Amino acid sequence: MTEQTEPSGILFSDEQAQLLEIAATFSANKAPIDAVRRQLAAGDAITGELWREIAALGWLGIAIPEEYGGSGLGLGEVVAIVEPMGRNLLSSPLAATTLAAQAILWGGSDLQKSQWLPQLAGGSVAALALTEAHGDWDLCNLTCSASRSGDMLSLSGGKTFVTDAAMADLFLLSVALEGTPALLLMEKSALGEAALHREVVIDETRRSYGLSLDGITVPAANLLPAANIGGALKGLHLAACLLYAAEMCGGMAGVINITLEYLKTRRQFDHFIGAYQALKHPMVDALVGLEQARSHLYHAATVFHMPSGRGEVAVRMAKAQAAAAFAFASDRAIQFHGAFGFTYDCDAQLFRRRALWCEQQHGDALHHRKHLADLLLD
Amino acid sequence: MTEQTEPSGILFSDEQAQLLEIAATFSANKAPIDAVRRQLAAGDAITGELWREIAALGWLGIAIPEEYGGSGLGLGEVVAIVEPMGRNLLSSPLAATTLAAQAILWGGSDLQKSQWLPQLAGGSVAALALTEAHGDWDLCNLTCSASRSGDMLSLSGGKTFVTDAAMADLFLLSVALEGTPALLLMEKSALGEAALHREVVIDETRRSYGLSLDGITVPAANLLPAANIGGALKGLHLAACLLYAAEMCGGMAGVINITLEYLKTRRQFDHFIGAYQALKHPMVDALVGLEQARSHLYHAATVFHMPSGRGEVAVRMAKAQAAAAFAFASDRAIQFHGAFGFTYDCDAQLFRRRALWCEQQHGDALHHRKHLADLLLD
Amino acid sequence: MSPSASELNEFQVEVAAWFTDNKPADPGFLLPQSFMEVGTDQQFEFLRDWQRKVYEAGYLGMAWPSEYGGGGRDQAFQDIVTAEMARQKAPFMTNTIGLSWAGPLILNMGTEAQKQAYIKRILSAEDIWCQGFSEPDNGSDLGNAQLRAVRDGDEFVLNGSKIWTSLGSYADYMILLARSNTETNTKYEGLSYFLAPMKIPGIDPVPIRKLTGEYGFTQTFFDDARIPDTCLIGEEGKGWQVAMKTLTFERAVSGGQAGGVHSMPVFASEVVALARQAQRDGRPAIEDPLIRDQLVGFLMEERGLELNNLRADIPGLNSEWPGAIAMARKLTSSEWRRRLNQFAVTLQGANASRYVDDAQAIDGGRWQRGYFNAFSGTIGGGTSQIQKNIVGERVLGLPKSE
Amino acid sequence: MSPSASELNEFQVEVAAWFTDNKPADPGFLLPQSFMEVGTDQQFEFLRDWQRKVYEAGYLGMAWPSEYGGGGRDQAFQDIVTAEMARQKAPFMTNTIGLSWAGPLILNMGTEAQKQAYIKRILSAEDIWCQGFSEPDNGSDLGNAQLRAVRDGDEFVLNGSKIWTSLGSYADYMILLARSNTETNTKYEGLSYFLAPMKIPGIDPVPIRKLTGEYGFTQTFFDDARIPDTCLIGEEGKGWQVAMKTLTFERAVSGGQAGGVHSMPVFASEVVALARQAQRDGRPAIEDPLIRDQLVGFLMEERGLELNNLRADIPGLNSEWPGAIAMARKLTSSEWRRRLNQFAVTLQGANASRYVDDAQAIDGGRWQRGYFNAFSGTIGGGTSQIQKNIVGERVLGLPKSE
Repeated sequence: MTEQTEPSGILFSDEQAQLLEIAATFSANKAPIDAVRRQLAAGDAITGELWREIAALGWLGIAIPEEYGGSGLGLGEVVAIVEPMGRNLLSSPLAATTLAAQAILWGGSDLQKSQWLPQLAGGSVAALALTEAHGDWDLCNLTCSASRSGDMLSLSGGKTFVTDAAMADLFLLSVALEGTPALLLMEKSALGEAALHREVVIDETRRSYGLSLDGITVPAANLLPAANIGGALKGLHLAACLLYAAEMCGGMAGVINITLEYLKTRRQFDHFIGAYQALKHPMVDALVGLEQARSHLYHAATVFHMPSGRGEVAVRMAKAQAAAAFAFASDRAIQFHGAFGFTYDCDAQLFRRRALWCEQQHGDALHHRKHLADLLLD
Repeated sequence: MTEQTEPSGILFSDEQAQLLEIAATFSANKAPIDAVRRQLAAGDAITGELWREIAALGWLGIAIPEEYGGSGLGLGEVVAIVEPMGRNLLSSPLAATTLAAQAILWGGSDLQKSQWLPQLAGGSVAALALTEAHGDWDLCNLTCSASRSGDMLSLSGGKTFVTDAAMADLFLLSVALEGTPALLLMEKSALGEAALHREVVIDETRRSYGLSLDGITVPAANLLPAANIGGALKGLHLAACLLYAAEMCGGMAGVINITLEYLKTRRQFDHFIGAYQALKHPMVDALVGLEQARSHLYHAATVFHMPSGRGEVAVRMAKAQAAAAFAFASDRAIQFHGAFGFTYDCDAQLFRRRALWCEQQHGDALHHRKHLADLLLD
Repeated sequence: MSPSASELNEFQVEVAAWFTDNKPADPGFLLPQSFMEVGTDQQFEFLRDWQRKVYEAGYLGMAWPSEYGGGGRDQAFQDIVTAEMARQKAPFMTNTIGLSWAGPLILNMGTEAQKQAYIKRILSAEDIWCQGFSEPDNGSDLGNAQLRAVRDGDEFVLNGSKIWTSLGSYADYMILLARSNTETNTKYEGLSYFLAPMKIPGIDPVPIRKLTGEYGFTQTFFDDARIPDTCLIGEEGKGWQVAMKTLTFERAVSGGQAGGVHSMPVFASEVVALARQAQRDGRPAIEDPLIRDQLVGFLMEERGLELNNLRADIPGLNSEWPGAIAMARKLTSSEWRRRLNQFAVTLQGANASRYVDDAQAIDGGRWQRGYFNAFSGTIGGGTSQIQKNIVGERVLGLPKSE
Repeated sequence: MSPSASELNEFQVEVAAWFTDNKPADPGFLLPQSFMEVGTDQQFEFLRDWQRKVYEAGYLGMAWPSEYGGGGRDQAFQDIVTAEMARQKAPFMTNTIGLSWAGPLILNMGTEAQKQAYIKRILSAEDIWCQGFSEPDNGSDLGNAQLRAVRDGDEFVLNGSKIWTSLGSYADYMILLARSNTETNTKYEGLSYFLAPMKIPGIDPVPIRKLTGEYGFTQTFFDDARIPDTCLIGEEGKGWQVAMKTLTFERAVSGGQAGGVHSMPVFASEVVALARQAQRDGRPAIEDPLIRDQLVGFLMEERGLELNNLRADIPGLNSEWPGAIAMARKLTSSEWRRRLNQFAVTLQGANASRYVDDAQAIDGGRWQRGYFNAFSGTIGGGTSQIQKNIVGERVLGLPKSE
């Protein structure tokens, strides 16, 4: 139905297929729903043991070149593991660590690359400190700042939604430096006791922190030397959108699945409730929404690195579609579980909360559609 | 659920109640669906006989003061007859004639009033020539113009969607005169042979004409002398919206009704198809949409003449809600009639066409909601 | 004789003044939005005290018979009070089951002794009531109730459990639908309906945690609980008819409720205010044309629902599908509320990710919690899907869905 | 052996050139958008000639066996042709029932004689085929077919009528589901399936007028029409199984169709172009933020559906609900088309009120007519409501709706 097929519409490599299958089994085994629920009350989003298993599988280095200890694949392969993790609500710093590594790859010095990429590939945790209290999804809107004093930078301001900060060995931080955006690396040791405070967020599988930069100093050498940090921030934003789209597609499959289970086993008025069209047909709508979201996702994974704005269009479509469809599927999941859906014990709410987090971070559907309008219609 | 009840929320007088009841019986008797269908192929939208009956009932003078031969009631009472006519797809120049009379009342000279209002109350037909090819719903956007030469005005330009023009004795015409909007009255006799051409419009119950003004001259005394013609045009626009909202509410009730009839009598797979939730639930949505539209409508009829913008808000809400709900109800009516719905013989299409006409004249839902945003949010 | 307009106007002024003077100050903790959200002793006691105060001022049950503790006045007075409570956003009347369902039911079908025993104490909140219809395996299918009530002389012995009991931890009485006979032709024939005491041996309400993370209702276990047969309302074995009658009160198809606000209203204007405050893309959300359009949609729908209530009283404007507005009210208002809250969450941009108790949550996270709690309206008391069946069948006359 | 990439690339170039050179010029009258919209002799003859030309060039039925008139080549070649036809917006292949449903069915289950008799003439459009499934009283309920086929020696005598027969006035053959036995346990057992000639005594197709105002299909009356029993396909009494097989072709669940474009595609980009041209509120519609958002929505959905088709071929990305994309394709594409056309109408502002044949109608009124015609997709071949049942039951495994 589009004007012409794109030769590179969706490429899905053997590596991706294998990773997807392995990650699906891994996530199902390591993150059954009772394990996810146990972890809700824990201090970190993931146990140290499980994180080390993930590192041991090499998944933190998928998109890191072999010379730095990675597998030399790309974000498309990361998508293939993030999706099944999302299906099982497995929460971890994998995406943040991957994205921080990408930023270092794109904009870091040789020294930074050789210092950090092997560590990140090996299990060190990175946290992204990019968002600020104003919540602007344009990562170049920065009120946090850095000022030079000799070889050091003095930081000020605050970051929010810094996930897994308490586990982090390294922070990737955006600040305004002499009026223009800058990215810098900050080691955990630079933080004082009170720099982090836990935030209460809607997705209880996540651990989010506010980060106060006031009084922190870091060596100026920690700055990423890339000429176009604005461009890098946008790339980081789009890459984050890609991985969120993957997480949401997984989540949709998960929530559709638990809802189907309920509709097939719950009886009312002498019928399995899944026989009622009032429930059956919206489940089909949810499925149709997921199928499109997955197609957008793997297309975005295919063309992400292509020049000429095609990647941007594909990623924004993927995130917008996934957000809208996941919102629908998880909202209906609560409703269709009836009174049980209203309880904390019903897993539908876990997915709905996840959907809200994923939609609202890095731009909701409305935001991305507005950008798409400018990209496609002007 | 709103912050405070409005004391004048909905007033429904005994006169309105009586008119509504009489008009409902009249429309059902005089415009059964086979009569409506016979009229589709006729030259005019309504037979002369039926039009004379309407005039004899005094309905053309409802909103005309008694001194000019009318009943001295208001547009709220006209709403009560337009709604049931809409329910039966009865098409006539009643609304246009009523609106023309209102314009003369608001902005005409004493002479114009005494000349025309008794005629319009008595059965003369008026046509509104307000819209132009650019289709702008702002009636002050005028490319048609009049220029003075002595006591006469020379007209130029073209009007479109002039309904029932072939029946009209009088045209109410908007033109730019020396750069500002003017309204003038033009008698049928001013038209040359070729001035009117029939337009093919989506609502086949209507007769729409293009009107070429080139070469026509009318006496300058035909101008409405009111100081603020821009204001009068806006008032005319809102009054037209009110009557369209009434017509649409009636149409919705009509189309819901024929669809229910089908759903209660058509069997498939050993069930009346109305038992299927896939059809039943959207019918409830249609009903809910109609109920809200009717409430907005009679509220708008109540507050239409109130100052301070309340009437404008109410009318825009009524038209926007009616348009959206009628679009839904009539679209679903085609679908739910199944293969029969795809035929010309099924009445669902007549209502769908009517809904499209009524929505697109004088502003669609999007247009009115945009104005409402400015009225309510700034 | 109906009260005169001037009498009502005078009363309105008096009522407005009373609520202005007596409406409680912010208690310093978050109040629930309806009786279904009461989760802590602190909330419960605050609300019970407030209801008693309103009753003692003469502003509750005003149209109920004075011999049982009501006001014996015209309904119009109560309606004025209820509207004023809503307008001033005074806290709601927490004994909702008693005031709106059990009370009218007892007045309608109860024995003289039952009326004497219960009505006044419902109004004063001395007795809190809860509802025992749903069971773990029969959510919407009331006719399938399995909780056993076995007659033993002039007592019934209760075994089984009820679920989704709002105020279950606090209630003194429950309106209870139970199965007193298992040997009947249809499932509807074996049911009996009781006004059952809760604070007796063998009844154990266990709190259930809500999707918001808070507690709000219970599963109520019955283990050889014994109640006298004077607790029956309606005849033994005719409980289904009593339950159906109760639903006409619950769904506000029948009048006769004691009055008062029963859930904290949400106004679209509050979301407009939120849109002025919340930032999206570095600008106030209210500047975004798509946000504006959606705000207008909610304002229109709110106005339409409000106008519906006015129009429902005008017979000439309800001739074709009479009852449509009343029958659809629960469906339309609960779905509107869910969508409005959901929209209010998402328009907050990145900050929508915060939840209640986060220091930086906009409006304290009320919209996030409000969205989750709004499912109580679209699920409880018959899901929206079931409501659509009801409207489709009873209003539009469509054949029953099987 | 599969063709090599370079072979296919070369073929692509050749095909593109052929269609560029041979695609017919604008005939000067409005062409229909699919075989269901063919309403005049002029349209029919133009389209039949074009199909024959394509076939004679070797571009139709390329993967069908060469012994029956097909090309005997790899399906990849036909797919290239089909895609190129769509890309160049060449007119569609009008013998759709023959090419896509009857032909594959005959190849799959027909006798050698039937293959010899029909296949080549389907491709060349010498024989036009139509479908006789629906009856006036059994729209979607095929199993309830009432048209009688009574055996009389080696003939069957047909009485009754079929409805919604596209191309009914032009067809030479009909795939016909009829009741050959009324004394069976279930309604499905008494059916037989025929390849029935149309141009015989006793068969009378009567045109039906569509909601667009045009003619496009017929009700076909059978009055003691006699056909030989060699017209049976599948066994006598096993017609239901053959019909179900046919539906797998109709719903594109099974492959084996002859190829070619079967309806004129509609592109969201055409609506974008319309939005640039159409005025709303005195400005190009495309400047309105709400119009823009909806355009983006349609572009996204179009891309998603297109990408679905690509992803459907990748097993690793279809493991959980395999078949979902194929089973939902009719539903998603037909509903998209209806909504897109409807939106295209309404964005035209006041000028949306014009219809086909109005001199000032934008794009000749194609969007208005397109919207009405789009219901053929959401109604014909199983309504969208039935499609949702199918997807819900067969893909999601939900219990059957009763």
